[in-house]
Amino acid sequence: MDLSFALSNFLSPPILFFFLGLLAVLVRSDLEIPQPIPKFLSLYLMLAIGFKGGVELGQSTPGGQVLLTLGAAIVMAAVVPVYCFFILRRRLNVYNAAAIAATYGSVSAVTFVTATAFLDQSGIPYGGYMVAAMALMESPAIVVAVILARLALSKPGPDGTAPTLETGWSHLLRDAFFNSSVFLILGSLLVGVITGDRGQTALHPFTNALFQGMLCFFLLDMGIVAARRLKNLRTSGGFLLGFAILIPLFNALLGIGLSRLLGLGTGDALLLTTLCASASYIAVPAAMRLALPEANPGLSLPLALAVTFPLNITLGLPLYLALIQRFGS
Amino acid sequence: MDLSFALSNFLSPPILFFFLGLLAVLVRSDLEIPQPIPKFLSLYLMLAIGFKGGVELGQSTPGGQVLLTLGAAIVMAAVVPVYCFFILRRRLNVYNAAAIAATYGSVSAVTFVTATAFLDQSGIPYGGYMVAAMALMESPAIVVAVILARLALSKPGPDGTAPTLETGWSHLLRDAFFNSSVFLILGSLLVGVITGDRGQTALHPFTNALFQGMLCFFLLDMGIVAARRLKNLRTSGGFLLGFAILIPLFNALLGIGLSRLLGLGTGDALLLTTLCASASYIAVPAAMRLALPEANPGLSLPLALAVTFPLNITLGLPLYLALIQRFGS
Amino acid sequence: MDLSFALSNFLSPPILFFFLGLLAVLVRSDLEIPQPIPKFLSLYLMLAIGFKGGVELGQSTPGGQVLLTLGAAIVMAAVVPVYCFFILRRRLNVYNAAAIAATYGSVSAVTFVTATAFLDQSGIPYGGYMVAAMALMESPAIVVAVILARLALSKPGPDGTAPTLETGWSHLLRDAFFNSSVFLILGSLLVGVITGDRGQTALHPFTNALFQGMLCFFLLDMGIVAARRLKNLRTSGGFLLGFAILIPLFNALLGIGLSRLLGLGTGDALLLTTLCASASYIAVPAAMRLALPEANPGLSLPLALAVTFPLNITLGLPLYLALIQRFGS
Amino acid sequence: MQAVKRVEIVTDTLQLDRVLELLDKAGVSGYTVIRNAEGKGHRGVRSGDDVTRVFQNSYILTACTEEQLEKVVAAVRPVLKRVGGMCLVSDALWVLH
Amino acid sequence: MQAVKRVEIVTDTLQLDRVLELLDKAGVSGYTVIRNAEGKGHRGVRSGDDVTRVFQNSYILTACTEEQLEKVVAAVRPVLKRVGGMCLVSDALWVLH
Amino acid sequence: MQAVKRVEIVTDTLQLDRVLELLDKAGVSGYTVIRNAEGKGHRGVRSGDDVTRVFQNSYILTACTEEQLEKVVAAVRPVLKRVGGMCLVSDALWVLH
Ligand SMILES: Nc1ncnc2c1ncn2[C@@H]1O[C@H](COP(=O)(O)O)[C@@H](O)[C@H]1O
Ligand SMILES: Nc1ncnc2c1ncn2[C@@H]1O[C@H](COP(=O)(O)O)[C@@H](O)[C@H]1O
Ligand SMILES: Nc1ncnc2c1ncn2[C@@H]1O[C@H](COP(=O)(O)O)[C@@H](O)[C@H]1O
Ligand code: NA
Ligand code: NA
Ligand code: NA
Repeated sequence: MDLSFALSNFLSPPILFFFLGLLAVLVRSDLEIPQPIPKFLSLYLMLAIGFKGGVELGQSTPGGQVLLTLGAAIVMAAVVPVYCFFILRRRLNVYNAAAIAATYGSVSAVTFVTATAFLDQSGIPYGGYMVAAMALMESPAIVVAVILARLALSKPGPDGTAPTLETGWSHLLRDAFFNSSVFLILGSLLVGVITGDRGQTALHPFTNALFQGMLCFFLLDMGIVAARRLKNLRTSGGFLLGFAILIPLFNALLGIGLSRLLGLGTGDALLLTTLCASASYIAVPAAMRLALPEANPGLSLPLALAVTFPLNITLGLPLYLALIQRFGS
Repeated sequence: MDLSFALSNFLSPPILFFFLGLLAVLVRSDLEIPQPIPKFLSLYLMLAIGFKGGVELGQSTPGGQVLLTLGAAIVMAAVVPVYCFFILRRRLNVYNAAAIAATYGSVSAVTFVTATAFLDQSGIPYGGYMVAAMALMESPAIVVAVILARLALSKPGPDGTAPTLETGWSHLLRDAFFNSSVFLILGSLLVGVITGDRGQTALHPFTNALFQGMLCFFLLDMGIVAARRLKNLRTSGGFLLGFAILIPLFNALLGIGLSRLLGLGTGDALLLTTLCASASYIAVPAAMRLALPEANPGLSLPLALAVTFPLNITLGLPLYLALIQRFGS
Repeated sequence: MDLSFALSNFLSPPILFFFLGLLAVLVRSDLEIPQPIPKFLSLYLMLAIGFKGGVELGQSTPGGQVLLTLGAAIVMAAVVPVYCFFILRRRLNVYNAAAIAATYGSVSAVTFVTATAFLDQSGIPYGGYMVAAMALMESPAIVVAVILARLALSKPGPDGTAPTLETGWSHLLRDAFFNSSVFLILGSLLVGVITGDRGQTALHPFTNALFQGMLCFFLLDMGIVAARRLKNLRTSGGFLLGFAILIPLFNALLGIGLSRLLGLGTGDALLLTTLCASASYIAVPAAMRLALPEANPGLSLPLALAVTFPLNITLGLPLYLALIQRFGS
Repeated sequence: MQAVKRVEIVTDTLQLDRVLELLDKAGVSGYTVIRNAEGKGHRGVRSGDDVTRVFQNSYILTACTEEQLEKVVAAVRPVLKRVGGMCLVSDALWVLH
Repeated sequence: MQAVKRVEIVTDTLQLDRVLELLDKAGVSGYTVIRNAEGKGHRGVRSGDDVTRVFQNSYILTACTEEQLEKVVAAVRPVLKRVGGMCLVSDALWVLH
Repeated sequence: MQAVKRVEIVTDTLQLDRVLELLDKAGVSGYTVIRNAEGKGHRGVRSGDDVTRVFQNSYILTACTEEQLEKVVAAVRPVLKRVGGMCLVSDALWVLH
């Protein structure tokens, strides 16, 4: 790994504020950012990243490669939960295996946003369509994981019971494809595409100039939340901890390979890789809580939030970039 | 109507985000902007519009025409509820007729703000004193409507009862003239007048550069809220629906005529017209809930919020502008 | 006092918005800024002031004088509560005397922030290390006041009882030194020092351009809150009112003398003086509520919030500046 | 522990100040208020996530003596009649301290 | 005043809509909801200050008749069994207005 | 359904962690907390819309057995005595699930 890249990432304001949040909990400071401020910051980040991506997308002439990349991204998001599910089934019941598989098959918008800030700082360009890729990768894992759970439950388990899933498909699909994060990102992207340069001029101070500051503020909160969840990890055991560290790395390698196959540029490759490596800790846990309430969110959330997320934004980004630059296109 | 104007309004970021909010509810997304974020955004918009208007006002030399316009605006705000009341009495009881009359006599600050954004985009100038006109038009309708209700109730109704109004006049006048919206707009206007250029330099990035972005965010929420109220319209019936569509248009025509009489420029005429056409869905419903609790806010709010507001900001603005440019000064 | 300075301070947007908040309560407007918006604004101000100070500090070469100033600041923060305690003991019980002494020994971050805005407007430079001085002056008074209370309570009081303090020292020290305000200011300062110019470029629109606007918004709320607490003052009596007016002035004089001894420049001297004169109304009341729950926050808070704070930001700042310019270095 | 009457009132937040004033006049020793309550009743659904505040409820809990209860109920009933809301009375023991 | 059953339910906010639908079907005349409740129970600590909403509770209060009570309990029990939560029943008097 | 004691505590939010710790030690099976409660009592009006948190109350509800009740009351009473607050005890039925 190129050390200067790693260091410049570590010493960037967003990452430092994330560490500051972690530290606040470790020294038991009473620092906290009360709701709904973090919710506001995350809505802002999604609106801004969507809009910026849309403006950029509207200015480029998307060729076949863009469609291919979007398709590949969706396929990745549908395949990852399958092997995750079978790995997790070795130790966990159907519900928890499906919930965690969905978490790691889906993506984290904040990890993506941090990756774009990392690229901006490093002066590496990326395509606006990657924002669409992110939004499209959020939902498939939810549907795949529920299908897997349903199949597994249809044959009676070791305890002889075969509980049915209560929530109907229409509910599930709506929760998966119209959840607030997917909806706001794709919607803002559309506004960006439609309004183009004129929209950009009007919104630039809001969506661009403020972006880094709002991200710092939000990552300060993420640090606090992640540190609070750290203590839940004690109950997870070595198997899940190993899963939360190794699966993202494995998924990242798949992402790098895929990027190479698709012939993506460095920036786009890093974003796709980061998406593959990231795990959802907002949309998916909520959707799973509705579709599979028997699953324990106390298992999946600490892994995604307190292990995989910090790993990706601190070590992951420079590591993936170094690998892409060495082995990439 | 000049189609290019209509289209450029439809395709501006604020209006598109309003539609995005509507759509979120239609597809039953769980997107929502939790309180008090929308409250914060609306306080911001009032502070910013007030301050900007004040700075502008401080730099101009307000002549007699300004005072005349302010006076005419107040008269309009006092006259509109009178005929609205008698129209509404044909179908509604005294309480509901008075509450809806007050709603349509008063104004909507967000409609005004959207109109200024529309003018900015179209490159049409307008005077800072119009912000004062808006603030002064908020309260009279409340007082007039309560007087009308009191008069109507003093003669026994068809059911023989003559209930008295509970809240005293001092309460009512305070609620009308010092309500938070009037107070914040006029207060910020005063700060703008006093601090002038120096204030402007200090606050420009906050009150001006962010303005369009904050407006988009707020209109996204307004879209969600308006769509949620849409289903309440079923109980309103055709009479009230017609009222909510036709009265704003009629009031707009009065506004256009008045602007012509006063010899206002295009920008100021559009703002006055929009004020006449707009209906209050924040200050007035709250004041009516206190003064006339027998009125059902479930009737007045959906009309103002889910019919008149969308109508004004989407079709109304370009239509009024086209009419002003054809028949105006 | 130089009248033009006083006037230019009075007529600056932040102070005018503070008065607007006061006025809102006086005319009984329903204007309010609901929590957690004010909390968000105060977190923003601390993050921004810390970060800006850190960037500035990282660019200068801190000499021995800086360390001397920081040391002197800490000593002041530890000495002030001692004589305050003994003055207050003449009329109050141990608990209330200790709580108010801690309040006036500690500092108010918002007063400091308003002082920096005042200096910026007046074009007077100041050092980033003063932000560190502020953070370091928050905690000592808490510890000193609790020690004083403990000593006073160890000898039986007039009522023969000698209640013990419940909360342990480790809790107390943590509440004192890692409270959110100290932690966030010093943490952001560190981020500023580490990221320097690159961080500054990324965050400038957020931490600098927005600063005045966010301060105005926050002071609007402070005006409302201060005015609400004004009515609590009736129970305070003349002694406490006199204390809340005279002690800050006395502390300011000590601060001016100290600044002269240390040979500080005008800007740094004003900031140190303002810190000495200011009283904490956020961190200290909460810490005292935990350490000395017998103390009545209804006594200390109105004094700090509704008397000393307005006094310092309106008359204090220009007065202290005039004195420093006449008698200072 | 001392027997008290536990009175719960739900009504419009906009009417909160007036109801609390009535409780004070009825001589209760205190009350607890939770704002931002939502609900459904004869006037339909009232939920709080609104730009306006007219659909927001508040929940009030007051523990009072049997004698105060009558005054409280007499004071609150007309308000509930006029603006809507609910009032429940139950028995409880107050832990003296 | 009229004797009613006072039913308190605490469960996941994400399940709130479903529970309220069940109450409606059971025929209750109304209910009051307080969101943002935190708590602890068999599933451990659930506190609300989170980016995700999966650890947030809501508190529901409904006053109903004895007959409705059975329906309410029958409707709510399976949900609580599946997703967790608590349900308490007590006696109260409804102040008529 | 099983008979339980319904304990309601209102006290300073700043003291919340300590009170919950005491409840845990008293062995209760769970509790529900609503922050941002306001109120009035012997120490005057306490309302939450403040920059500081010293005037904010929290509301705690715990359902416990008769035996636990004694421990809970014994544990909570000194805190209420020192920092202020209220504690009510009433009867309820716990819906088993
Ligand atoms: N049966 C009930 N149980 C609990 N809360 C109720 C009930 N009926 C009404 N409420 C509450 O009282 C508010 C006003 O009721 P209403 O005036 O009937 O619309 C509702 O929005 C609910 O919050
Ligand atoms: N004994 C109890 N007293 C009060 N609230 C409880 C109790 N047990 C559970 N709860 C509430 O119900 C929620 C869900 O409980 P559980 O499903 O047992 O985890 C908890 O988070 C608490 O808010
Ligand atoms: N009689 C009462 N009924 C309901 N709540 C009360 C009562 N007395 C006190 N409280 C609550 O307990 C808090 C603290 O009370 P106190 O320590 O007496 O000031 C108050 O702010 C109220 O929220
Ligand atoms: Na993934
Ligand atoms: Na109007
Ligand atoms: Na001080």
